[in-house]
Amino acid sequence: MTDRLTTLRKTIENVLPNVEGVLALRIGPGGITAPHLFSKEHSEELDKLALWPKEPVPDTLKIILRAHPDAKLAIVCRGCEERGIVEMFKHSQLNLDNLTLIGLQCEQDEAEFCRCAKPFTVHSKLTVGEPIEGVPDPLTAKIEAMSQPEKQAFWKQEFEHCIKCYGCRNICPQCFCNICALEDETWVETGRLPMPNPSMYHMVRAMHMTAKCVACRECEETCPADIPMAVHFRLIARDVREMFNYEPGASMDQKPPQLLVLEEGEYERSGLPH
Amino acid sequence: MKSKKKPQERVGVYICHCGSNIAGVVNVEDVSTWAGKELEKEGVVVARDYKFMCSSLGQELIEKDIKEQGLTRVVVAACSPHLHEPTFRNACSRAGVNPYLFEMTNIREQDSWVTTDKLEATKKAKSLVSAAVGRVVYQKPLESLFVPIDPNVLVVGGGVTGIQAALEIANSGQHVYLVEREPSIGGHMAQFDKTFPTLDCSACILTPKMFDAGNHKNITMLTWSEVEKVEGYIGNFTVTIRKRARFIEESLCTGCGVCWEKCPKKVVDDVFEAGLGYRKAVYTPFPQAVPKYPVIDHENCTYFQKGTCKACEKFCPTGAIKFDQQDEILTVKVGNIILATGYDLFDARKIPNYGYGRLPNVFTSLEFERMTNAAGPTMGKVVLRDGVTQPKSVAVIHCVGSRDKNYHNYCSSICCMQSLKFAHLVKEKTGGDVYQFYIDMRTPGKSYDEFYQKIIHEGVNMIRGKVAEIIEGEGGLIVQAEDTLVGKQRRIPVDMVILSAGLESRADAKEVAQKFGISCSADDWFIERHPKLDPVATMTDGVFVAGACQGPKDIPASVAQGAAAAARVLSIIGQGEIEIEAATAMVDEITCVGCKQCVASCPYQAIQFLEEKGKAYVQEALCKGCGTCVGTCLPKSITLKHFTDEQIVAEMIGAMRVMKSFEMTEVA
Amino acid sequence: MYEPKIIGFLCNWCSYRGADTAGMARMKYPPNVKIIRVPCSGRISPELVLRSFREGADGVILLGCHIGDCHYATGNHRTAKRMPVLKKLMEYTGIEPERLYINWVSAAEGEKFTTVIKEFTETISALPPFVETMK
Amino acid sequence: MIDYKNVLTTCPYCGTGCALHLQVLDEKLVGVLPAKNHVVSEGGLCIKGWNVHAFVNHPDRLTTPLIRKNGKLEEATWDEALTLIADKFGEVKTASGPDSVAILTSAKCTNEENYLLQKFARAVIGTNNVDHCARL
Repeated sequence: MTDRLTTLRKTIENVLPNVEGVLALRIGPGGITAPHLFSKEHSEELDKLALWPKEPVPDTLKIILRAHPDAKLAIVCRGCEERGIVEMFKHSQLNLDNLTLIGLQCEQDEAEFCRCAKPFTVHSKLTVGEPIEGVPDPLTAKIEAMSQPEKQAFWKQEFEHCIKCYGCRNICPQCFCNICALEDETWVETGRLPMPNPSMYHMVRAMHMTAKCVACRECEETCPADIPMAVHFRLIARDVREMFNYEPGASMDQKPPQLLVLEEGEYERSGLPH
Repeated sequence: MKSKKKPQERVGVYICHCGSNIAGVVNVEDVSTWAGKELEKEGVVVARDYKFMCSSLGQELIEKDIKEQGLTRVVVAACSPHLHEPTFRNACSRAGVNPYLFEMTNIREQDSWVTTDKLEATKKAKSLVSAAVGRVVYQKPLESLFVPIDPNVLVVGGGVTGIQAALEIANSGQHVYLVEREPSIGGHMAQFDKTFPTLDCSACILTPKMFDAGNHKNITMLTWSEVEKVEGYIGNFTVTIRKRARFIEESLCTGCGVCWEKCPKKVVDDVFEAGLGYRKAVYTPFPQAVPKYPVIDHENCTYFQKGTCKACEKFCPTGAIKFDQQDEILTVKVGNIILATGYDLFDARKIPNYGYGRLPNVFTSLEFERMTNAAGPTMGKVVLRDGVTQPKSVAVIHCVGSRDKNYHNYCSSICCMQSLKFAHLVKEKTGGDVYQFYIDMRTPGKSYDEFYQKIIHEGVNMIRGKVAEIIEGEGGLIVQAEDTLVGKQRRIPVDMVILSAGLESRADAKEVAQKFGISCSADDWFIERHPKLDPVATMTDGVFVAGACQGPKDIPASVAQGAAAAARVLSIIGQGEIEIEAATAMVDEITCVGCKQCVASCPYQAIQFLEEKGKAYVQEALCKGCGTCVGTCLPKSITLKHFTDEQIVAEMIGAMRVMKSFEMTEVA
Repeated sequence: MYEPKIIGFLCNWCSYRGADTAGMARMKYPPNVKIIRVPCSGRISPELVLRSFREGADGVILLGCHIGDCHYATGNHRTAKRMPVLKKLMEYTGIEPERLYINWVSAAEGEKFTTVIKEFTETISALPPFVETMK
Repeated sequence: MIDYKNVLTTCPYCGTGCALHLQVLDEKLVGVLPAKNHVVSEGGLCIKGWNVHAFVNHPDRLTTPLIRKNGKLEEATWDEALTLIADKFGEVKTASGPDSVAILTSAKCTNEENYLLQKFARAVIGTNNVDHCARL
């Protein structure tokens, strides 16, 4: 069995002639990796192809598509990134006809690093590596098990660390608005650090991630204050799944539930008064 | 980054005493003095209290201040805005302030009448006034939009309801497109023999109306046609209609009937004759059909299926048969739409213990209607399935599929009277015994109960009880039921059973509702705007419902609704143009990211997606101003006029500020 | 004992009229709730609720037409789907989810309105002031 | 042909030395991406780092020195500007002695630039009045 890197390189080589470029990771100067657009003109660059650390490749795709909306590209995506792309498609941010998905299956240690429940792709026609099962998320479980005052104290402390770099928003593949509500004084107070509690920034962002977060954990990764914000998104994602039977990125045509009318049984599961 | 600067406005605040209704509990003088002082920095330049703000003197007070003090915003604290908001908006308007720059806060129904403690009530009034002042400075002038009304009308469904609506409108001089999916108009009523309680002949009263509709210069009849797509909004609908190929050139056909006489192919007619009779492959459903042109039934025509025959073409004296005719797609522009799509009959096969479909001599109500019709398959003779034997005893079972939690919970409303009519017809035609099995007898209608009394006197056996089962036995059928009045099980042998099947919504009602942008109830009946006060309008302006598509009803009620819907439409046409809600939603094209979330969330399909721009767009004429899209839009690109985020937030902060200040003084 | 500060978002067609009905029947309830009239409960975005807490509200109550009776057909369906998620988020961040209450009150239900307001005010009174818990 | 590249660089704003990639699309600076496996910043950036690309093509950015003439700022060449600065420093030093001048260096400068500035203060101006914004 050949390793994933070799197989991926071969897959990209096969795809390259048919597309304008393939987005994947490349080892740059000083061993620093970054998303890169591999092209057939410079296929020798594939020597520098990398797999890890996971980088926000869909974010780079977003930037390229803004300038080249009709570009025919391929992208190497892990399970979470594939879900991100599906959600971008569902929000009319890209055209899947022009995009070849090369699915990269995560390995055990990678999945454990991300505490990922779905470290595999489902839509990609081309795949590299063997899909593995999801792993548990001990951090989320630990925080959820806290009592209400403990949670309050925990999050107060975490949010006090926030330096409001907006990095979690910038790096999120699902944050594609031109103007962001988080920059609007109506919702997020300006000029105060540590930000007042409860944090409007984090609460509003968590609400905006409802039925959108694909659990890629890029936000946590980039956070200079190490705030485990994806815990919120994951807990809410679980509730949305249980109440409305919806999972972001799982299906190409299912619409986010909060936009639609109530279906049979949904009201009963929502916990609202009868 | 959006940075918000507070607008500088000159606000007038008016506190109403409402006699002692408010002043008896709230210290109104205190509130107005307080507002003049404490809310000065919020822009309040005048604060007054007055005995009755809604009186002409009260209104003049506002108008005078607007003119003399140069007020740009007005706040009235009085009763519910549902009572007097229009009054004060008009007063502002008269004095030159846009009515949307007025805000009303409710210190009567929601303060003085519900609060016991006078001090608390006064404090609440202050925070409500502060909230209103906070909001009013952010309010923007709005102008109502007027759209012209296209006077043409679309009526969908050519039953008696649709015919009535179409005739009313056409007689007033407006043009109607009447769309019917069957080959002829007439609907269910054309299938009936007699109508209750007068027992007049159904055809005799319907045919003249059908004829009038068919020959009316203002009615374009589109039978054998279906609506495919509806776009636009009140006054400006564009409707796409598929006119299915009849394979008959209408301009040449005289309706002579030679084609169906010569057609060799006999087909069971399970639409008009309810499966009891036959028709040909080229046919009109019944002799009085309007229009008179037949259709060729593609599925059963020998030529279409096997490639030879063409007998009709050979004998047609005018050469009207056109085998190569294609479906036609028509696009019509109309200003209003009336849906009169009627009902389907409950399928009695769904109740296996009644044996319909298995036991030959169990008939449905519609089958019996055809049987008693003089023009029907048995020439009006009441006979068993063998076509010859006259039944000596007949059972009529009420509430088949209705008032039954396994099928439909609702009462189908017409079955009691229909069943009594059947009893009379059986008695009249056979003289046999009739047993009526009913749950409750419901005869609320003019002369309906008199009819019931008359039937009882004809010697019909009434048994109060739901039939458990119908089985074969004793040379016929046995009806098993509990007679709840005597508390005994009854087994009644009969020759024939008639199931008075309930009415249900059309199988495609949901699809149709979606097409026209209206909603369905849990049972798929179309939902009216208000069950009592607006029974024929829908939540979509310009789309009306009439007749049984809105819920089970008898002929008089259907006809009344048809006429009512026509009157509503004519009143709109008479206005020439229609005012549209001013407080609609609006998309900021610069910030819209084109994610289409709002499009999916709008209850009215009022948001369009402009593909070429990649932006959402609110069709103002369709928008009702609910603001659901605003709650959905993540970059806050959609604003609901008059209920903007900054207005609501300012109102909330206005109330909170005062509540917090009281808290502080109390602690001190 | 403190006086809780409560913001009520009421839809214009059912719940606001329900509050009027309570008033017309002279039913008494605590004065803590300050009502803000909105066209439909669907208009209320989670941001508005959060901002109310941010301004120091101890509780937020959101009332709309009964499901199926919405003046805008299905506007309140969106409320019923959005707000439970917000309540969950509040729970996960350690804010008592009972500080946000959603219910349906028709124009005729003055009595239900009064009961709902009384009960909600009691619930909030039993909790510490919101700003204290956030300190 | 889509020309996309990442240019690895160091954030110019403070002394921390966060690494970042400048995202260059079709010869235009379009964004910033933190460098995940860089030892200093480990994929994090502050709000300034996240927006370093914003000033480069900003219309308000100064591209030449400005000299105030008759109360109005006017564009000038570097020669003019440097000559003016040297003249003014000379005047001050002659009139009030070298300690009337102080030099404040910056965390935005590189090590080498900071070395040069203290050399300039001590050897050219002749003062020990050197300080730095990150001296805490």
